[in-house]
Parts: sequence; C-alpha cells; structure tokens
Amino acid sequence: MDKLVSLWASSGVAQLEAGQLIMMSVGMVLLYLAIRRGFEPLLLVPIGFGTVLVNIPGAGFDAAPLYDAMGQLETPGGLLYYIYHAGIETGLFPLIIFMGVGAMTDFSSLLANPKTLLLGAAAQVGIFSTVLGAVALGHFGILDFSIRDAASIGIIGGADGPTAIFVTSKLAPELLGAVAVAAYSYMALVPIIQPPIMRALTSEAERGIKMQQLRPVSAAERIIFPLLLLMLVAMLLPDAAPLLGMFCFGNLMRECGVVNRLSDTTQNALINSVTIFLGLGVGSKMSADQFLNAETLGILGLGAVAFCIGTAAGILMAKVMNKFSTHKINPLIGAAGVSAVPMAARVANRVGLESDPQNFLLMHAMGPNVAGVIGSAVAAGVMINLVAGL
Amino acid sequence: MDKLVSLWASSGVAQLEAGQLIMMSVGMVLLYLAIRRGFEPLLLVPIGFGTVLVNIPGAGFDAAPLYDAMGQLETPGGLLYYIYHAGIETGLFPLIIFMGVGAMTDFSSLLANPKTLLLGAAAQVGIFSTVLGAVALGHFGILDFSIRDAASIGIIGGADGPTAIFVTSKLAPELLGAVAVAAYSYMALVPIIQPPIMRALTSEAERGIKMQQLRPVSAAERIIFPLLLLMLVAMLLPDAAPLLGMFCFGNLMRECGVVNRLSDTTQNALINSVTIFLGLGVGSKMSADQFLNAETLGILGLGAVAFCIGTAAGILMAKVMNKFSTHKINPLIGAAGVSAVPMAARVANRVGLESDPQNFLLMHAMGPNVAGVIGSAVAAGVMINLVAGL
Amino acid sequence: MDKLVSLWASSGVAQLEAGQLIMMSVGMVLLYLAIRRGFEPLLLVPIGFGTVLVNIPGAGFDAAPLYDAMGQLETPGGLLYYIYHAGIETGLFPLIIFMGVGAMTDFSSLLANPKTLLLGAAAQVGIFSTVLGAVALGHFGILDFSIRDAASIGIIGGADGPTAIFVTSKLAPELLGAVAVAAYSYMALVPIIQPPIMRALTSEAERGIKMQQLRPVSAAERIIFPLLLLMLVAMLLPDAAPLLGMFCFGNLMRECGVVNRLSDTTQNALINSVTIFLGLGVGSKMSADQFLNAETLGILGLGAVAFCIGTAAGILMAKVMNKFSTHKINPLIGAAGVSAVPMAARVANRVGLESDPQNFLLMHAMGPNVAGVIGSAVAAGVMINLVAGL
Amino acid sequence: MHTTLIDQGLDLMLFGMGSVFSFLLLLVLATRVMSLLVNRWLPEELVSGIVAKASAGAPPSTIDPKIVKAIQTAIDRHRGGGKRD
Amino acid sequence: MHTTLIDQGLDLMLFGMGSVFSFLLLLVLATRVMSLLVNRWLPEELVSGIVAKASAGAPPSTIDPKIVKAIQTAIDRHRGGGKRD
Amino acid sequence: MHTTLIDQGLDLMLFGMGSVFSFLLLLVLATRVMSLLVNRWLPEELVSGIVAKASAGAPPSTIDPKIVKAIQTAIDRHRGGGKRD
Ligand code: NA
Ligand code: NA
Ligand code: NA
Repeated sequence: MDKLVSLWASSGVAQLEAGQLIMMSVGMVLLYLAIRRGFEPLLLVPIGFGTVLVNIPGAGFDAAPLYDAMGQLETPGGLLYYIYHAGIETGLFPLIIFMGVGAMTDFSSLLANPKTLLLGAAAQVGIFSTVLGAVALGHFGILDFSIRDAASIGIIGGADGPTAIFVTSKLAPELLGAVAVAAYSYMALVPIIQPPIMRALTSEAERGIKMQQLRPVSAAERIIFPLLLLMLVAMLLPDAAPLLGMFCFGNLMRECGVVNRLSDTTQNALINSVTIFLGLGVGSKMSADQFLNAETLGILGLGAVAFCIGTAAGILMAKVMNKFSTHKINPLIGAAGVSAVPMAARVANRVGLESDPQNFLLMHAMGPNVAGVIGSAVAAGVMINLVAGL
Repeated sequence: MDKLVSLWASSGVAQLEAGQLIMMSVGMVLLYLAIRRGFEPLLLVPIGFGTVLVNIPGAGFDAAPLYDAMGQLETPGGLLYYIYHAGIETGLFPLIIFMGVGAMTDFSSLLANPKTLLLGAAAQVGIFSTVLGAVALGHFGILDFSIRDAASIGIIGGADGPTAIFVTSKLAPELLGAVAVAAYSYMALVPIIQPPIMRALTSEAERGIKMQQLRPVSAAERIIFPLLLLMLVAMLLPDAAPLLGMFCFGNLMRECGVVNRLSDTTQNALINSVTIFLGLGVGSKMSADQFLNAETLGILGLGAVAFCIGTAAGILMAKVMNKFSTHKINPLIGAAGVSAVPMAARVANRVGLESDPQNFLLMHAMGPNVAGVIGSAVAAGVMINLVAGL
Repeated sequence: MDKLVSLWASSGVAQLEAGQLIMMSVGMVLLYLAIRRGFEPLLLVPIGFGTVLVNIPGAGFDAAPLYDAMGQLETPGGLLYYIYHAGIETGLFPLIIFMGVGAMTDFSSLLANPKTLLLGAAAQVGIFSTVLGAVALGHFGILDFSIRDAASIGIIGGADGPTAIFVTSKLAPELLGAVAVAAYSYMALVPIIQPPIMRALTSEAERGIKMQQLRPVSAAERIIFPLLLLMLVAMLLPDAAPLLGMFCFGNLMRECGVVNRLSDTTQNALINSVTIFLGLGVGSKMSADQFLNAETLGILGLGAVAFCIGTAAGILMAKVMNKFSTHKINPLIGAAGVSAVPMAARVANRVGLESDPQNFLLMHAMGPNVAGVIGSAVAAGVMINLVAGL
Repeated sequence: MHTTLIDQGLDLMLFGMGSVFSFLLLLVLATRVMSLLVNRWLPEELVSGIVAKASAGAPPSTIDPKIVKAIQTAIDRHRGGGKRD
Repeated sequence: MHTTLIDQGLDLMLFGMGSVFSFLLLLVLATRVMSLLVNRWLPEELVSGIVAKASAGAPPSTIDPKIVKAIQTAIDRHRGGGKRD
Repeated sequence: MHTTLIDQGLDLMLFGMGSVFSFLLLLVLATRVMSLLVNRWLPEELVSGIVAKASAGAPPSTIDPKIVKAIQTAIDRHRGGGKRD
C-alpha cells in the first residue's frame, strides 16, 4: 500500500502545479506553430519539446547533480541541466551555430553591392528603440526591467536567433525563454508582419524600381571578405568578436575551397546536432515562474514593435540613400535588413513581384539580409560592452 | 640500465595480472562474437574493444585526472574515464541514443493495431520475475545481490540496451559491464533463444493464424502519438520521462516532416558517434574485479531466464487476448514484445513462415516490438522510483 | 562622452600590443599558406584562424570562466578556453582524431610486405636525433630547452600531427603552438623537402628498382592485424596504448565489415568536427609570449632537421635491407617512412616515375607510410614513459 | 532483513507489472480515442496538405534537387527499360 | 535612479546606433577598396587556377569520383533528352 | 646538471630507437606468422562468406538500395556506352 502511495505521490498528476500545466500547454502551442504553421521549426520544435520536458513534475530534467562530501557524484543531474550549463551558459552552442550559419552564408550579393550593408545597419534601429521602450516601461514602473533586461529584449529586433540567445544568456539569463521564443516567433511571422509596413512606406513607383544586375564576384573577394570583416571587428569592436569571429571562420571554410570536408560537416552534422541541443536548452528556461508573468507579455509586445521599427528603418534608409545615389535601390530590399535569413529576402522579392511580375529582387535582397546578421552581431557586441560597464 | 628496467617495469607483461589477461580475452571473445557471429556488432565491437583497452596494464585508460593544490590539472585522466563520467554516469549517452532510436522507430503498425501494446506489456513479466529470482539468490545467500542489483539484472529481460545501461548506471554501476554484455548478447541470441519457446507454447493452428491487413495510418496520427505518449508519461510516470521523453522527441522529429535535417543527423552522425562512445564507456566497466566473480555468472544466468520468461509471457498474453477478441492475433508476434528491435519481429516472421509460407507477420510483429521498448522504459521508470525509496 | 571613452578603451586598436599584431599576422600567414599554397589546409585553416582569434585584444577567446564564492558561474570563459581544456589538455581530441585516422587507413600494402615496417622504424631516427640536437642547444646554453621540451620538439620529426599534439600537450604545453605549426608545415613541405634528399642518397639504378607486385591480402588478415598490433602494444608498450589503441579501434571498425555505420561517422562527421576544434584549440596556444621567442626559431630549425634526418634514415634503411634480401626494395619508398600520409607516398611515387615512367611505387610506398604512423606512436609512448621518469 | 529483500522483490514485481499494464492499457485506450478523433476531424487529405505547406516553409533539403532528379531518372530508366529515350 | 535608467537607454541607443553605423560604413569602404585591389591584382583566372591547385593538394573528396561522374552522366542525359544514347 | 641533460638525451635516443626497432621487428614477425596462419586456416572464400553473413545480420545500410542500384546502373551505362539501351 505504501508503494502505491509512493507511486501516486511521485506521479505527475499528484505533483502538478497549475504553472507547469500552463507551460506544458505553451510548449504544445509552440510545437503546433512549428509543425502546422511552419514557424521556424528547426528551433521551435526543440524549444517547444524542451518546454514540455522541463515542466513535467518530478521528472527532474533541469535538476542539478548532487555530490557527496568527497566530491563523488551521488545523483546525476537532468539532461537539460547539463545541456544548459555546458552549452548555453558558456555561450558555446550559439557560437557553434554562428560558425554553421557563416558556412551557409553566401556574401556574393553583398560584395557586388556593398552599400546594402547600410540597410542592414539601419534596421538595427529596431533594436535600440526597443531598448528605449523597455527602459521607459521600467522608468514608469509599469514593468520591472533593468538595463540588462532592456538590452536583451531589444536584441529580439535583430531577428537573429543565436545572437539573441548569446546576448540574453550573458545579460539576463532568466529572460532567455521569453526572448528566444519571441525572436523565433517573429522571425517566422516575417511574411505577415512586414508586407503591410512595406506597402505603407513605399509608393507603387518605388516598389517597381528595377535594380542593376549584380556583377559577378570573384573567388578571391569571397575569401578575403570574411578576413577583412574579422580584422575590422578585431580592431574596433572586440566585444563582437566571439559571434562575428566564428561567423567569419565558418564563411572562410566555405569559401576557401580547400577544406570542403570541414565546411560540409559544419553545415550539416555539427549545426544540426547543436541546434537540437540549443533548442532543448532554451526550453529548459521555460519554467512557469520565469515565463508566466507580466514581463513576458512586455517582451512579446516590445519584440513586435522592434520588428516593425527595424523593418521601417531599413525601408526608409533605402529611400534616403536613393536621394544621394544614381543607382537606385528598390526600398523593399531595405526591409530585408532585419536579417531573418532568408525569409525576409523572400518577402521582399514577393512584394516586389506584386508590383511588377518581372522584377526579381531576391538576389538583391540577400545583400541587406546578410548585412542584417552582421549588424545585429555588432549591436550585440556594443550592448554587451556598454551594459557591462553600467 | 635503469632505463631498461624502467621500460620493462612499465611494460604490460611485467605488470600483467591474471585478471587483466582473462578480461582481455573476454574482450576478444566479444569482438569475435560481434564480427564473426554478427552479435549486435554496433555495440559489442566498441564494448569488446573497450574491455581490452581498460585492461591493458599501465595504460591508464580509466585513470582519474590529478589536480594540484591550486586546482590546476597535473595529469589528465584516461579517455575511458572521461567518456564514462561525462556520458554514462550522467545518463547523457543512453538518453541521446534513445532520441536516435525514437527517430528510427515507425509506430505505424502499433497505431493500426494498438492492442498489441499489451503484448509489449506482458513481455515485461520477464523483467520482474528475474528481479524476484535475483532477490531469491540474495535471500538464500547464494549470491550477494541487493535490491538495486536485482532491479538492474531484471532489466536485462527488457532486451533493450540503452534502457539497461540507463537503469544500471543509476542503481548499480559496478554491474554495468556484466548487465550490458548480457543484454546485448541475449538480444543477439534472439534467433536462437526464442524459436523453441515459440514452438513449444503454440499449436500449428495458432502459428498459422492470418492477421487482418493493417489499416493505413495518417500522418497526423503519427505526429500526435509521441505527444500523447509523452503526456501520459508526464502525468503518470515521471520517472520514465527521461527515457520516454527523449524517445518521443526523436520520433516527433521523424514524423513531423518539418525538421528532416535534424532527424537525419539524429539517426546518423549523432547516434553513431554516441554509440561508439557508449560502447567504449561500458567497456571501461569491464574490469576483472567487477566482472570476474560469481555474481556475473548469476547475472548471465538470470538474464537468460528473463529473456525466456518475457518471450513466453508475450506469447501467452496473445493467446489470452484471443479468447476475448474476434480479430485473432497470431501468438507468435507476442514474442516480439521483448523488444530487441527489429530482430524479434523478424524471428516471429520467420517462424510464422515455417507454418505457412504465405503468412507474413513482419509488419504485425513490429507493433509489439516497439511496444516492448515503451514497456521496458516504463518498467525502468517504475523500478528507479520504487528502488530509490527502499 | 564616458561611453565613447569606454568604447574606445575597449576597442582593439587602443589595447593592441605589438605582440598581438605580429601574432595576428602569423595567423594570416598560416591561412595564406593553407589556402593559397595548399599547406595541410584541414589543420592550418583552423589553427591560423584560432591564432587570429586568440590574439584579438579584449575579445577574451582564451579567458578562463569566473565563479563566485558559491561556485556559481559569474562570467563564462572564452570559446577557445573551453576547447583547449576540454579537448586538448585532456588528450581527447588527438585520440579521437587517431581513431578517425585508423578508420581511414588501409593496411593492405603493409600486410602484403610486412618488412616495410622497418622503414617506418628507421625514419624515427629523425625524432631522436632531434631530441639530441635540442638538448645540445640546451646544454650549451644557446636556448632554454628542458628534456621535456626536447622530446616534444623531436616528435615533429614523426611527421604526424595528432601524435605531436598529444605528446606536446602532455610534456610541454607551452610549446604546443610552435610544435603543431612546425609539424603541419613540414608535412605540407614534404614535396619540397624530400626529393633532393632522395636524389642525393640514391643512384639512378636504385631509383629504377621495380618491386614485386603486392599479393592480395585477405579480409581476415586485415581484421586480425589491428588486434595483433593492439596486443603487442598492450604487452610491451602500454604508454603507446592510448594512441595506438584508438588507431587500432578505428581500423578494426573499418575492416570488420559489420559496423560500417560507425566507421562512416568516424571517418566523416566525427573526425571533421574534432579537426575543427583541435585546430582552433591549438591556435589558442599561439600567443605572443609563447610563440615570439628564440625557442620557436629553434623549434622550427630543429623540426626541419628532424624531417631531413628521418627521410634519410628511411632511405638508408632500405638500402641496408637490400643487402640482406633477394626481393629488392626501391629505396625511394623508405622516405615514406616519416608518415605524412599520403603525401610522402605520393612523393616517392613521383620521384620514382622520373627515373622510369612505368615504375609505379605508390602502393609499395603506402606500407612504410602507415608504418611511420605506428613508429611515431611507439616513439611517443617510449618518450612519455622515459621522460616522465626523469 | 533477508525476508525484507524477498518482500521488496515481490513488491517490485507487483507494483511494477501493475504499473506497466495499467499504463499500457491506458495508452491503448488513449491511442484508440486519438485515432478516432484524428480520422474524424483531420482527414488525411487535409493533413497532407498542411504538412506539405509547412515543409515548404522550412529550409530546403540539403540534397541538390538536380541530383535527386538525376537519380530518379536513372531509377525510372532502369525500371522502364529505357522507354523514355 | 529611474532617470538614470532612461539615460542609460538613451546612451545605449546613441552609442549603439553610432557604432553600428560607423562600423558598417567603414566596412562598406573597406569592402570597396578590397574589391578594387583584388580585381586589379588578382584577376579571376589567376585566382581560380591557384585555388584549384590548392584543392588538388587537399585530401580527396569523400565521394567516389565514379559516382559523381555517373550522376553527372545521368544529369546530362536527362537534360539532353537521350541524345547520347 | 647540463651534462645530465645531454645524458638524458642520449639515453632517450638509445632506448627510444631500441624500443621502436625491437617493437616493429617483433611486429614484422608477428604479422608474418599471423598471415601464414590465416591463409592456412581461414582461406579467403570462407572468410568472405562469414563476413558477408555477419553483415547481413547487422542493421541495414542507410542508403536506399534502389538508389545504389540506380547509381550502379548509371555507372554501368556510362562505362558500357549505352549498350544496354
Ligand atoms: Na539582424
Ligand atoms: Na523491452
Ligand atoms: Na611518423
């Protein structure tokens, strides 16, 4: 009879708290969005599943290991505990993902038309104006955000998952779940969020602008570019060096042509393995007490604002640049500056085709798109540097 | 001359103890069984090789690292030391393997005919009656088994390697070598152990029962099933959640259709890498003092009994179910309930074909076969929960 | 304004020391050699990039993590810190690479003509005479080398990267950068360093010696050979067992035919991933204070000498063996005994073709080539054993 | 003490098999209900369509479609005995 | 204290956007200069040649060239409508 | 002290080369004996048969046999100059 009591007492139903039940539902909703709606499934499937796992009462997925007085392991920790502390707290997983993203990135469009880098810069306005919004909410006592929290929330506007995870795990780890979920959700919503803003800020004529065909880019340029970027980062913004350093490393492996074996593994087995564990580890931060509060609503709201402002800033920047340049830029590609590779570039292409079925913007939009990745990483470095000093 | 003495003194021959020599031979026998007889080579090749390595006198494969008073590493540990403590003691490797097994498992047969789950339940009788046998041996002072040892030995009857390793590394790590070797050996012996039992317990007519063709299963069912299983586990048996949670995660990645990249890596690079290290790590527990004793003989004997009882229980359960059902089950597929995927299902098919060359049972046997995996994991969770409270 | 000062103060330019600038240039030179000149790019691309990363002022790639008084992580360490301490200091990465190299090695040529093993033995003279050179430099006070340093420098002559890294990380970790760079550079220079020596030490007639066609080797021989080698190592040189044990394990997985899944992963995803991290981790030891000194020049010089002596010794050994044997060996294949697989074997083939366009030595040279790997690992084991006792 | 060990074993057997059977029985029922609901509310055609759409939004497969096409062609020819040429 | 938080936010925005823009502007210039220099001193043909040579020195690809050739052949046939048969 | 360093180096050379040579010489002998025994007691046909059988018991290869077949067909055609069409 004692046994039955023990089994019952240790069962999920008996221990279940309302918060856990709600969080398991949140995890299921994330899985639904990922699987049925196609929301960034590569990340949201592991994050959603991790959310369910960590909220199973009594399963101990995020339990810390226990050691006896001699330092011998008495009870091993839970899977998600190890994943989080080995890969996310240390920053290793986001950095390895960035290496993989670098190995998957083709800078040809950017190299053919380097001024599109400025579109990627402009879109980061979304990040910093969101920081401002968050501190305003904190200032007026509406929500309890510190400057570190605000910086982590702002980075959602960078529309770059690993960057957001890297920054948040350094500055405000207790917000990691909410920030990562917001970042990936809004990235997935790019096809819904961006087009109205794009149409509102551009005229039919602007949307119909045909851009010059991109010049071919030589292999040497593609090899030297990641090294050039690395050197500039090293000299000017060492705080951005971890993220951009690994990004450039991946890209150099891709382009140099002599380590295709390594590049292949980086783009496949390695990034896939780390993506699984990164997602599960992020899910491990989706506990009721960290996620079910007013701040999360604030984060989701501010994140959406960040996205919209970033999109708008990219478009407006393109229009400003057109005032000073003879080679006109179609302002739609400015919206791709938020990153969200390659979704944002595809959206720019699709909206452009609505105005003129012969105007293919995809390749042109890849320039600001990858520039947005660089821009967000730079913003991340600056924020980590400045906030650490505050 | 001193040097020669030093070299000689540090050579294997000079340091060799009888136990090490015997254990190296055991390792070689495992390699022979794996390579020449095809005994579960994916695990027994690494386990056998790890057995040889860890018993090389003076090579220090399982040496612990030494740190000086400042906490700086003085002498690094051996490879197998790191593998065991990072991957097996923590439970990480069995859990990752389970994720991979989930990603390789097709639940279609089970979904088309869910009552075959009960065959997978029945086969677990093998586990618990072996526990009883082990405590009886302990009770009568024949062998020195605690209840934790008994639980670890029983799990051999689950015919599921990673489950056995997971349970044993938690409850009785000093038995890990013997239990893992027994589990994989008997899984390999399925084609020899099972057929006589199957023939003894069934009549020619029963073996010739033709089963209804399985209905097609929709993608939605296959996507929802792992989530359903996860929810039931979460609510009722959280102790089984680590194993079954990762199993369901792998299966969801397989079936959801939107993360094929991740599923591919899980089924290939990831599970293969972890299999190599898991095998080596298990081998590291094959030291003479832990393996060469009467208990090991007891474990091997009890393991064989567990297998036979499990097989018989699955068959008898099928016969009982036939008493209450109009859609008859061929009792041969009950034997597949021990798991040992997919070997046990193939054996059921082959024995069935002997009675009727037109009676293809393979797909029908896959249901109880994967049900056996679930059943063993449930049994593992229950045992870990109950034994920890004793 | 304070912020600007802070950003500037933390920028790379403001913090840059001359040594870091020089080391970043060294890294760039390594990348140039790897990418434009094809110098062992699989290792030198990661090493070169790691060299740049670790010397970025203020980026903290090799920063140690900081813990508070409670043992909680306060500031995570840098990526290269974790890679070095987890994978290189422990010896794990070189051992996993060796497993992969074993899985890529075909011993057929060696098995068909086992006496070519002696050519691989002779070439190790390069290792030990370099040790002598290094202690002489130490003795005469020219450079400050201990016996541990000398042993690490000598191993460059083994022309085997993972062996050199394994030995140096154990005996003289502060020399790791210089030793690894020297080892891989000279391996890449094999086509330039070896031919003049080969031509100087052989007559036209000797270079034209046609060797007997190799007999076919059975699968059983190829399966048993790694086990035989393992047993000999276990009995006689346990200090060489970590390297050769993993090498034999990889080779057994390749040859046994029943674990092709594992062998494939070992030869691809696993070795590629570890190669990336091994290279980055070696790069993390390329700091100005450890690399920019007279000792590094000594190491580079001695390494070149080691290579030349090893090459010569292999050739001369072949000539000696021809005095006692009826089946003549073409002495050019003796040069392949330094390892540097498969470059050295190709060079032997090419120089041979110059003398006689019908004399294909490639397969014959693979025997001493892989024998050189075994020879270096044996030498490494002996040195680790003897030096530890001094 | 020894009696306790046997008792423990019996307890383990009783509660273990009980749990395993109850759990899997429940899973049988839950699975049946799930299949029923799914096949009523999410008939196959609809599901396939949605899953296919979701897949389309995911990153492209890592295998070059040209290669897949070529292999498919080779398969077709092999089967069809070169009819298409 | 609260004023400080807003100030911090404004500082972050000002210096953040300033850094991002200055950095990417510099990158635009550096990239232009680089492309100019590369295209003057390392014209495409030369580069391709060298890279190809370097590749040749690297370990062989893990895909059997025969298979690559076979796939290529299949692709060619597929495109060429069986002209070669 | 310095003399000791040279001595240590000489020792290392002497014992090191001695060990390497003795070990590899022994390996030569052991390998010859092994090959002799194998070729006497395990002739090639037998071995291949057993290995093939063992392989058959192992989990199936991850490459779809149809694809392998198709590639093989493409290779055959490429070699045979389309004779089979
Ligand atoms: Na961005
Ligand atoms: Na089972
Ligand atoms: Na060598």
